[in-house]
Amino acid sequence: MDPTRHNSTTEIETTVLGADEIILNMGPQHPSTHGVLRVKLKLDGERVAASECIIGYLHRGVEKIAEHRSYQQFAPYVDRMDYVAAVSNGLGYCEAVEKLLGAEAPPRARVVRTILTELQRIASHLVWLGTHALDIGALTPLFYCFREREEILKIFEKYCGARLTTHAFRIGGLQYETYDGFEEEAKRFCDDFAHRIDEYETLLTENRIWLGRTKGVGILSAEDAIALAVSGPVLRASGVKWDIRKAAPYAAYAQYKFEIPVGKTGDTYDRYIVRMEEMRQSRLICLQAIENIPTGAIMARIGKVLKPPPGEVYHAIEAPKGELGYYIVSDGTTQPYRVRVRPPSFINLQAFDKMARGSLVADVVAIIGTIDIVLGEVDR
Amino acid sequence: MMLDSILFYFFAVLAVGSAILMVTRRNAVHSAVFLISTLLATAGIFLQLQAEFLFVVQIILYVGGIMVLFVFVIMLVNLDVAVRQMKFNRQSWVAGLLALVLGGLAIVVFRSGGGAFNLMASPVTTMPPNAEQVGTVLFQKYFLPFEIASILLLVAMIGAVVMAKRKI
Amino acid sequence: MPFGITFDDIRPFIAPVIYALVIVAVLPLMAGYIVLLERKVMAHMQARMGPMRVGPHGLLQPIADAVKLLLKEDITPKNADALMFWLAPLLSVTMALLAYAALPFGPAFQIADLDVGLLFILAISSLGIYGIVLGGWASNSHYSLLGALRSAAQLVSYETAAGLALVSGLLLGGTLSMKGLVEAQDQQGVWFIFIAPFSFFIYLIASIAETNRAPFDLPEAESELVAGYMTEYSGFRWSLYFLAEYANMIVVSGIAVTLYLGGWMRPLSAVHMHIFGLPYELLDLLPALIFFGLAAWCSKLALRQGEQIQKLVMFLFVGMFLVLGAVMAWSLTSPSLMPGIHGAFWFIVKVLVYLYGFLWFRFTFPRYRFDQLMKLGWQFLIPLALVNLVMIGIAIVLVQQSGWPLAIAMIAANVVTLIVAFWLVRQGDKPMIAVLPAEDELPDVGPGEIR
Amino acid sequence: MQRFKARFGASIIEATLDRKQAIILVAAAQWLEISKYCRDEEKFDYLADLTAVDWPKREKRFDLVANLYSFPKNERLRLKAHLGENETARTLIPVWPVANWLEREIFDMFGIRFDGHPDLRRMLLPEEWVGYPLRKDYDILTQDQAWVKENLGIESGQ
Repeated sequence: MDPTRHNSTTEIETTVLGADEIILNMGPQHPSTHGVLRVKLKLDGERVAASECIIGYLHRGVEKIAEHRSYQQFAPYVDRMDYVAAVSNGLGYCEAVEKLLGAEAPPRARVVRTILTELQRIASHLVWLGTHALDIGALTPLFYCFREREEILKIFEKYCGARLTTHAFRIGGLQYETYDGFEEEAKRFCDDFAHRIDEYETLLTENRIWLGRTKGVGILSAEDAIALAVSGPVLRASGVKWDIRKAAPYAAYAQYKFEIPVGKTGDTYDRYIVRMEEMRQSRLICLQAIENIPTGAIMARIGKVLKPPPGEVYHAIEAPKGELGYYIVSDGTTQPYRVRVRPPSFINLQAFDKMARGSLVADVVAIIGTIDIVLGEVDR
Repeated sequence: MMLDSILFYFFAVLAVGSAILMVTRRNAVHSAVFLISTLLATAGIFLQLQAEFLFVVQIILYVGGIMVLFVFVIMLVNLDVAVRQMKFNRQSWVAGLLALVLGGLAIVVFRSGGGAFNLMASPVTTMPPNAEQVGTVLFQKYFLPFEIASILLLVAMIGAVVMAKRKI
Repeated sequence: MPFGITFDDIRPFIAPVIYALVIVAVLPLMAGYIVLLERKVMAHMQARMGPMRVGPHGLLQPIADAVKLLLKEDITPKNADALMFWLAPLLSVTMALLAYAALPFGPAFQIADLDVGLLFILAISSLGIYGIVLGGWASNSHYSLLGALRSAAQLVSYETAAGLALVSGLLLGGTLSMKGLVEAQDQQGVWFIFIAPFSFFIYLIASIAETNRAPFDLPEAESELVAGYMTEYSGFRWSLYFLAEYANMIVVSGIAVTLYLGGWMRPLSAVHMHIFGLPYELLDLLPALIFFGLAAWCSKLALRQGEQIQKLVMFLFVGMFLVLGAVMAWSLTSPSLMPGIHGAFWFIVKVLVYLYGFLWFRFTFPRYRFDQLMKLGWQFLIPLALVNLVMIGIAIVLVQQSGWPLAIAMIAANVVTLIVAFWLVRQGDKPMIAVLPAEDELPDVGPGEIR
Repeated sequence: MQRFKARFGASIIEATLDRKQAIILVAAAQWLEISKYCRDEEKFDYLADLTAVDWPKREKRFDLVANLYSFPKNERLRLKAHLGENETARTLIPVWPVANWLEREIFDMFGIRFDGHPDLRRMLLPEEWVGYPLRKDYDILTQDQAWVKENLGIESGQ
């Protein structure tokens, strides 16, 4: 038996019998990757051995454009990044530039901004809940969530004419006065939203199959969460009690009482509970805000042409996906010298590999859903 | 009567044809499928002999059970590697000899005609539903061998589980 | 006659052949309308309208779908295995249709009363796996291979559970032939679902898993494997798979209805109520009443229709319901025809109720993960089915004669099975969190390392 | 600020306060040590953002900017370092693992190389893309004609 012949058969043995690892491509147009994300999974049988996210399919070079636009002109671009939560993008950018200018929006503008941002948070979480449940197989919650979201979009449309990319705020305050009936409609939405959430909860929370699919899936410990700079509900589900609305209150958040929901084990089920609780808290904030909307000016007195003194500022707000930060460097001209956006989805997505390793293919879909990424923000 | 014989010839030709096809195919899955059609053809012949229970058991056991595992193994193990290695080995003359012997035997049987074996005349009339009879015979007359067989199967199953366990 | 086949040779074949032709013709239509029913029910459950555009209230939608599927281009992937690719859908459809041979639609209306009817259907449905497995393998892509493997594993494991559940039902019926089973239920005066609820429950779950539906629709889980083994199919071949799935659903619910819900018997068949002296019972009037009610409701809808054609189509449906109602009513008078037609009506109504359960599950439950699916199948359903089987066996042996004493014994048997079920569920919950291999066991590949 | 000066002396070039936000300019050489110090002693355990700014007129043209946040002290701090044209910086992955993708994006946009980075490839743009878009000299209209023509097969008319 010449040795070469021998090991050639053993070599066949390993390839033939040993489960060779399949590289599975969840391509850019996969139905459950929430946009154009490509995930290369190295599968060992059904288990994920390693994963690599390939992004950049929706890269539009927003930061390059910012350097050739004036401050006001760049505001609509900001809405196109996280197109599911456009209002909070706008809030972050406007407040960052106001900080750069050293100006301050009048109290009425700040309260209206808070109401609209909280409504946008509920809408963003509704989109997350609908698509997340759909990925795991429950068809019905999606339609219930989108029915509620329709109400919010109607309010946005009445206020600023657009439903999705709203460009609702201006640097220094608001463009339009609130239409009459704004308070009533917002109040009516908040009132009947309470039992709507219970409706979703009855469908999913105690559902054994939902528990089976989400408990213990995509676990992210608190240390990993901080090390990977994950933010928003994903961080809070891992047990880190941190919310920029409490840590560094902006707009009118200082005036309102609300708790920050925190999870324990940092698995998909905790993230689900944290987000559902957040929707309830946002509803409470809205109700408190609607009670006393101060009267008065809606626009701070800053000139038409904005020429902020040279220097830089980093301002972060609590977007529905996490900490959305703007690092703006100005060189005294009307156009920002550099605008760097800290995208929560981009950084949360990096934690995907740690969560997905060792899980099954079916869990990969659940994990992508639970990180709640929007590719517009990931690719910028 | 003629209809029965037509059916019989149809099944017989189907069985022999797919058996030949099975042996000559290069692609493993094709030969597996042809094996399945052979088994189905034999099941058809059982049905013709009014042995309904046997017909159903043949399908469940052979085609539904064993062949599924065959197809499973063929699909899981990518065979193109193995096929390239094993060239058609040169035992063709052994096969030739065997064919000759079988041929001779077949001729002897045909020549001696039906009468040579004391075959019971195949019951033309519809036999009483024999599933029951099979059941009673199995459990009364041959109870002991039935139990031994089940223990044997049990041992085989446990063996398989133990072997698979170590791999996971 | 050619080949000397005399007429009386073929006589036994005429009736079954006609029935077979009727079924094969009606089936695609019925499958189409079940799809419509599913989409409508799903829509109303999700606060929306469902197909409204094609025909009044979407009634012509199935025909539109069928035409579309026929005209769609039929693509074969480049290096797919042509023979297998062509054979696979054919195989699954023929197996699904073959299973109809033993289904007793009515006392008279049955293609072949095999004396091993139930076993025959089980055998044929187990052949359905080939259609899926070969289809997945032939289309030669990772996705369909994974889908095919998963569905084959799922079918094989749930078939055992279904088989055991059916056997426990058979013990009560005493015979394997479908017609015999219904007669047994008639003779014992009670449907088996009431005295053997557990086997019905197990069979319900196993049948859902067997037709890849609702919480178990893993093989074509859209979100992961993009329609599993059906990914590469399109046009007519895809619709064959689709038809096979719905035909299987009807077969499976047919079995459940025959074995547990009293086949073609009228509900409360033992109750004989005569009102104002009419020779036939009140309940027998029900089918006619239902059809006339449907006709009235459709005519109300028809009047509200805008365009002319919609009105026309709607009135067509009204006419159809009226004719059916008339047939039901007229059949009351002639005792010879009555059991056949009414039997078929009640059988189909029960099948539809069972199917409604299928649809209902589909919209409420999220999807099981594959290992949970297997765990449920092997660690919960099969042991429970075994225990149930043993219990029913003991009950029957202890109490020789049927009737009330048997019912009491059965209740005791079911209570024991209930206890075992709770114990099994608690067992199942312990390792709820999927056991993830410890970190170090897996090759430590940094993100972005795989090329 | 005094603690930093005591600890590192020369390598802290200047510490300023711009719009009430603390900024510390650091020598590029000590970039890794100072980050490790910030995380361990100063408890800045959260690297919110890591980015770069291009000042073509200065001889050390790139600003490497790290925005830190400390959970215990609820404070933010910004570390900055000046980098020359093809100077390389030490990777921050050992200190904050999140830096992996952030540094890959900076390399993709500015061309700053980070030695010690396990997998320095372009983050957003395709692999074979030529040029670094966020540099000031990379005009907004230019595009990598070759790549676009070859891959997308279109004359990349704007």
